[in-house]
Amino acid sequence: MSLLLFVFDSILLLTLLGLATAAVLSPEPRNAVMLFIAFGLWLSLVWARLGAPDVALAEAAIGAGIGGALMLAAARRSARRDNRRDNRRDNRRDNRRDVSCQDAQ
Amino acid sequence: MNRDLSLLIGILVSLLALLLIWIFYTTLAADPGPRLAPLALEQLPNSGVSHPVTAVLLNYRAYDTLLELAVLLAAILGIWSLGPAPSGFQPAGPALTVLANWIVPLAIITGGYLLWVGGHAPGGAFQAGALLGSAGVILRLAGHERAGLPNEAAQRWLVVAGVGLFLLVGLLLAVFGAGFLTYPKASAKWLILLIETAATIAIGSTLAAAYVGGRPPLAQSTSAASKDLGA
Amino acid sequence: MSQLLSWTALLPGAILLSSLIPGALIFLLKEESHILRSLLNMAGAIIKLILVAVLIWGVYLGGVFETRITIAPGLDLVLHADALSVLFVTLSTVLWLVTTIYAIGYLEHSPNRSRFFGFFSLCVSATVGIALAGNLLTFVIFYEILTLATYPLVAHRGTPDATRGAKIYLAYTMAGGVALLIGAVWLRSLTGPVDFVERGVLSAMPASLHPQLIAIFLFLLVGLGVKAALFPLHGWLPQSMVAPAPVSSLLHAVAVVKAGAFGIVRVVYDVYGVEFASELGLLTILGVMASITIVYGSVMALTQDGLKKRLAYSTVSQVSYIALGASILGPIATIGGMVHLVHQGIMKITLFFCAGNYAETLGVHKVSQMDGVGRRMPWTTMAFTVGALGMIGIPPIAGFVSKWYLGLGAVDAGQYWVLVILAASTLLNAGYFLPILYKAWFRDPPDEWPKEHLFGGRFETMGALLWPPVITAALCLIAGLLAAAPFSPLEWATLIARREYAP
Amino acid sequence: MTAAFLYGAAGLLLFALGLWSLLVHEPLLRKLIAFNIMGSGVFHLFIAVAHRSDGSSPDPVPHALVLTGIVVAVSATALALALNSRLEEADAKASSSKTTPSGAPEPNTTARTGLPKPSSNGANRLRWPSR
Amino acid sequence: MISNSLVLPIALPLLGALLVVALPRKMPILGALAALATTGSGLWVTAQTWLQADLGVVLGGWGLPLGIGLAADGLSAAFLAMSSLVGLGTSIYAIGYFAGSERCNHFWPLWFLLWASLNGVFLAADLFNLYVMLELLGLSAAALGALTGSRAAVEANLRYLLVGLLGSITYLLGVALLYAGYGTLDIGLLSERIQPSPLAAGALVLMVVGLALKAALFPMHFWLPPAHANAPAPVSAVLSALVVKTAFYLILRLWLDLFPAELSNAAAAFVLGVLGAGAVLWGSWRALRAERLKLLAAYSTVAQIGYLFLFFPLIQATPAGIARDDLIAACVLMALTHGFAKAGFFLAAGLVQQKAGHDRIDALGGTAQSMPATTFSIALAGSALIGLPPSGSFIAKWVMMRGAFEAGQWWWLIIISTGTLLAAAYIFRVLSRAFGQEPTPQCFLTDARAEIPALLLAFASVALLGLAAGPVWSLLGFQGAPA
Repeated sequence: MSLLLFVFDSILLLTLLGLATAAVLSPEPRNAVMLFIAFGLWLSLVWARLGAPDVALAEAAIGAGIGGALMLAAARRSARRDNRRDNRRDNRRDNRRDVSCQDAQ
Repeated sequence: MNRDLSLLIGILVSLLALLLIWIFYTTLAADPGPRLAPLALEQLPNSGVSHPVTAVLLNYRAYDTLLELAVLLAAILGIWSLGPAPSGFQPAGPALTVLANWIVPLAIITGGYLLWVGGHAPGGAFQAGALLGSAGVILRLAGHERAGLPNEAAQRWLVVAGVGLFLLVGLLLAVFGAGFLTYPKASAKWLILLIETAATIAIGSTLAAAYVGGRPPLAQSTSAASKDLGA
Repeated sequence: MSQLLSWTALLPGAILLSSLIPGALIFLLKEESHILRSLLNMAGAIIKLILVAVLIWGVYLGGVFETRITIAPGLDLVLHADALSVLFVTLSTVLWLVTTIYAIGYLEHSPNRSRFFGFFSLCVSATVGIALAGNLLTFVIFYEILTLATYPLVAHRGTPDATRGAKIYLAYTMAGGVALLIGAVWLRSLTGPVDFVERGVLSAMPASLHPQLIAIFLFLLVGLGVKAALFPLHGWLPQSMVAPAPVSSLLHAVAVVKAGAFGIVRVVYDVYGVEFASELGLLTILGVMASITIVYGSVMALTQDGLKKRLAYSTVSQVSYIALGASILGPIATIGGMVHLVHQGIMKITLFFCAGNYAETLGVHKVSQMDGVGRRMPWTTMAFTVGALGMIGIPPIAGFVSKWYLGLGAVDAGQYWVLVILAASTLLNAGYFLPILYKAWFRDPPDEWPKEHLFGGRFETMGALLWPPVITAALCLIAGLLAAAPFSPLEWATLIARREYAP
Repeated sequence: MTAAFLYGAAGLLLFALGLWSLLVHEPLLRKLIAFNIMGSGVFHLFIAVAHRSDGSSPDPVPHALVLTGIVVAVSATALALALNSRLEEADAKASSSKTTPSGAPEPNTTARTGLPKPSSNGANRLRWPSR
Repeated sequence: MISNSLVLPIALPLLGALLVVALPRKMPILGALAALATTGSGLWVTAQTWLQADLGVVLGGWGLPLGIGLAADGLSAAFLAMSSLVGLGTSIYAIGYFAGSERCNHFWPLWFLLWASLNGVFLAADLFNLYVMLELLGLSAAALGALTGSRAAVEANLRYLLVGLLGSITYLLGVALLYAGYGTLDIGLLSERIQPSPLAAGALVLMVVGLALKAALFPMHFWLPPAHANAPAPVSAVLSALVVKTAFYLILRLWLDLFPAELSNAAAAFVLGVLGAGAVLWGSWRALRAERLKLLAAYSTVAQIGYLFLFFPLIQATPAGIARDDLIAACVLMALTHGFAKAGFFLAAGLVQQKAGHDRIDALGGTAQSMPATTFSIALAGSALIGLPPSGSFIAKWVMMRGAFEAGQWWWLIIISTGTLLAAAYIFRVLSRAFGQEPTPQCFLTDARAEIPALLLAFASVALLGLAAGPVWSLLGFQGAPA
């Protein structure tokens, strides 16, 4: 096994594992999905290297593409729900403050 | 998730990984044999297609692909059974609309090309279907309520087309031909192409409908000009 | 399948079905179709009586009657009629007919009668199944079905304490069922399919297995002892007196309790063989438990004010006479035990019928309320007296015959302590029956009864309630007086004993 | 140290990483990412096994299997996301309808299962019932 | 023609699903027709296997290593018959249950996909094909379970979907390792090539753990009770009676056919036995304390699955011969009886819930007494679940206890006895409600179309399998011990 090929393979795999670990560890959902899409694309690259072009194409199109899009939409929807609930909690806290100061007068 | 429990699970899982890697090592050391490759390539001439993966996918293990389309159907039926689609995204700004006008037809043409090229080069129903699906996603992002899909009744036929045609071909061959999904050598190529076209349309519409994420509004509300998929 | 067509193979099955099919049909009947329901009941009872008569004649002539169904390879459902099973089948069939008449009268306006009579027929089918069982598997199957079928009857009234009584009944019988199952499977794994054969199957087993056989006997004894109401396992019987009178009379005096005693007799005589059992010392265990139960039952009966509770404890002690008879090595004691199976049945059912009459007609539930009951209801109390005296063992009535043979058997086997037990229990019986009789006949009745219910008509209560106890009381007298007649219970018991002991 | 083994080992490591994350992280989206990574790991193993270092064309059968696997994985993810959005809708409706200012969803039942106790952050917590 | 008959039990429900999706207006008629056709084809395959020899076909005509094989031997024919009959009963029940409600046009397509995958798993002979079938099963079952749309149902089924996916992926990893090592995916070929090696052991552990997760074996059962209790009645009947059985069937298939005896050794069997024992005790205990009827039935499923796994150490300890055949046949008999009984129990529980509006056990008195046919089918099904004599599970327990004695592993008896007593406790806790003082029901059947299927299914588990269990032995090709 030529040294150059081995170095290339190991870089390829290390990046792959790095992307996967990053996708798994990031707490913020949207970042995680972005990293997951990157992981999917990189994985299709690795599979192209292993001589599986149509599987690579499928992974890029379906795995990273459609799967990623679905997750991104879900992440955005839940994020939107969070800040809708946060500002609902804020304005509820505001009018509670108004009520309290009215009693105070 | 307190720290030490996740650490403990981490250690256990990494032990499992090392064990699996050792097993994998002993397996490869034993006989890195060619497995089914020579047999599949030798049967290629009378499978009706020249690309080995498409031959395996649509001829040798056609039954798997039929079931996999059924899995897709199950997923979309599950999504539809959960209720109406959540509200769509806000209508797209000018840049996205222009982009969509270019990208969507391009994706559809590439999908068609991929479908055709699958017979002799990497490509085929799934990749083509994925592209059509992504065209639907882009339309949905650009504000189109039903991601370019027709009304509810038509969507039901679209989603069912892939498995339906595949099954009908299989049953007809079972009754008249040599057996369930046993293509006669002469017409194998055309049968496979027919099945792949239906599968592409089905996969495309299913993925787009999945992205919409809910039951399409009933027939009477087709007010918006339904830009059909092929436009 | 051809052997099934010969009528000797069909008869046992037909006897079983003659109560199973009417039962199934009754379940589906509408509540208000009373006539059809009573018709079905009576038809089933009469057909069964005729079939049993034919069976008695066939077995007396030495014919072999066996229905064998293979429910799974290696597991056969066998209905085999031998002398012992005929004794129990006759008893349960005759008394089922009488009790059906009584039940139809007793439950005149009560709710859920389709359900009641459905399960009632199911119970009798299970009892007949137990009687006719040809191997241990069939016995266990029908033994458990009996539990299933009697639970709804005990809980029939739906009152909280009925449900509680049923729950206790279920706990005991389920635990007993599991113990019996373990014993039966253990035996099956040691010896292969266990068919009931006169003089027992296990005598040829190698000595190394003897400790296991003793352990198996203990498991079987616990399983059967629950239903036979042996001392520590009898708790359910007094509690299930909440059931309506026909249930407590037929089931808790005849069917369920006898199933346990009959099972003990089967195991001792037809599985182990009585000689082999005494060799292993099993008879002494059985004898001790039976004796304790006899004395304990009688002592507890003294303290009970409720009439049905007192009769229940008396049943606990009387049933153990059968076990006592089985535990004494010798044909005469065996005859005593066997014949008591029948006599105790007829006597106890008379007493429960009368108790039911008092409750239904006068609202009398407690012994203390029974002053002057004789004057108000002379016929019923006359029947009660015959039953009570029989229980004590006064000569002309059937009870005396079985106690006499038990005593003779004990003397013959040299076990004199049994005489002490018999004497003590006779005194205790007198202790709790004579005061009732004295109160009933010689005290003057209260000015008005707790809940009097005038039925009109010439007699003291409804015909259907009055005649059954009178008939069974007459049976007690006939069984006592004509003991030596050809087809009397005593003669039949001698026939069984002759076949059980090696010539 | 053939290429097949190197890639196969990477596949197994991906599987382990996904398994760890699935067991440890509570929000559904992270569980789905973990599940997809596990799936990719197994598919990667298939492709590594199919690859033949002596330059001849790789074995097409695992490629077809992986194609089917990818589509199955996506459909499962789509269904899971749809179920989860219904769950969030129900939670959002429940918390907005509550008049109490706290608005916090009802206390979680501690999960005594092998799976961890739900963490505090993130809206779409998946409560594991007490067994 | 014989080879095609194997495909019909899978193709017909799939066709039914397509028709029902495409033509939603004529849903009930199409549903009934497709259900009858599927049942007919399933029973036709069982009859062929029983009368003639085992069936086998390789689809596509490419011969074994390349093509996918379908096989129907005694074991799969028995389970296929169960899935056909329970499926038919549930379909008839569902026509009434979903009549008029808008949810019904979502039930039928998913139900037929589920039915196709059930028959597919029982007939498959290719490991990767089994993976796709298990996925189809998991997805359609999760989607069906969430049909009620309530929050609890959606959450329970989301968890069920995730656990199912984890199980399938682990199973797939096992398949990948086997393919890496032996180069084929067909069970028949693999069983010839496989030798005891770390690879085979690793693959066995992975596949069995994956399938045990889907079969809700004891420590991994937490997802089952909420998923089965919150699903609509016909769905929970199918989930408990059939879906959980497929995973058990696969473990039994791998244990008996695929993996050599050295691998499926005493230690592995003992682990399965202990987990089964845990399931029996924990499931029964939780069932006893469940407040809701359907939750009780779900925990009872966990317990009954435990009984099935108790068979493994016994089968492993008994040398090949009549005794071992009896144990395998008894294991299949218990699986079938539980299938029929649990389906009958859930259908009846669904009726009670529909009539009473809730299914809290303590407040069920009035309803139970007013519907004698439903309570009777609960009683019949309950006696089969406990294992009381007239039922098939009594015969299975009898053979199992005999096997335990002969194998000298008497400790399983304690588990079986405790399990039986606990089962009696929780079943009669429900039945005692039917003996209250409510008004007497006027006639036996209150709603014939719904009650007849439940009654027949429960009756089948008691009388049919209880008094005529011989066909199970002959179907599996065992001639059984002499009487």
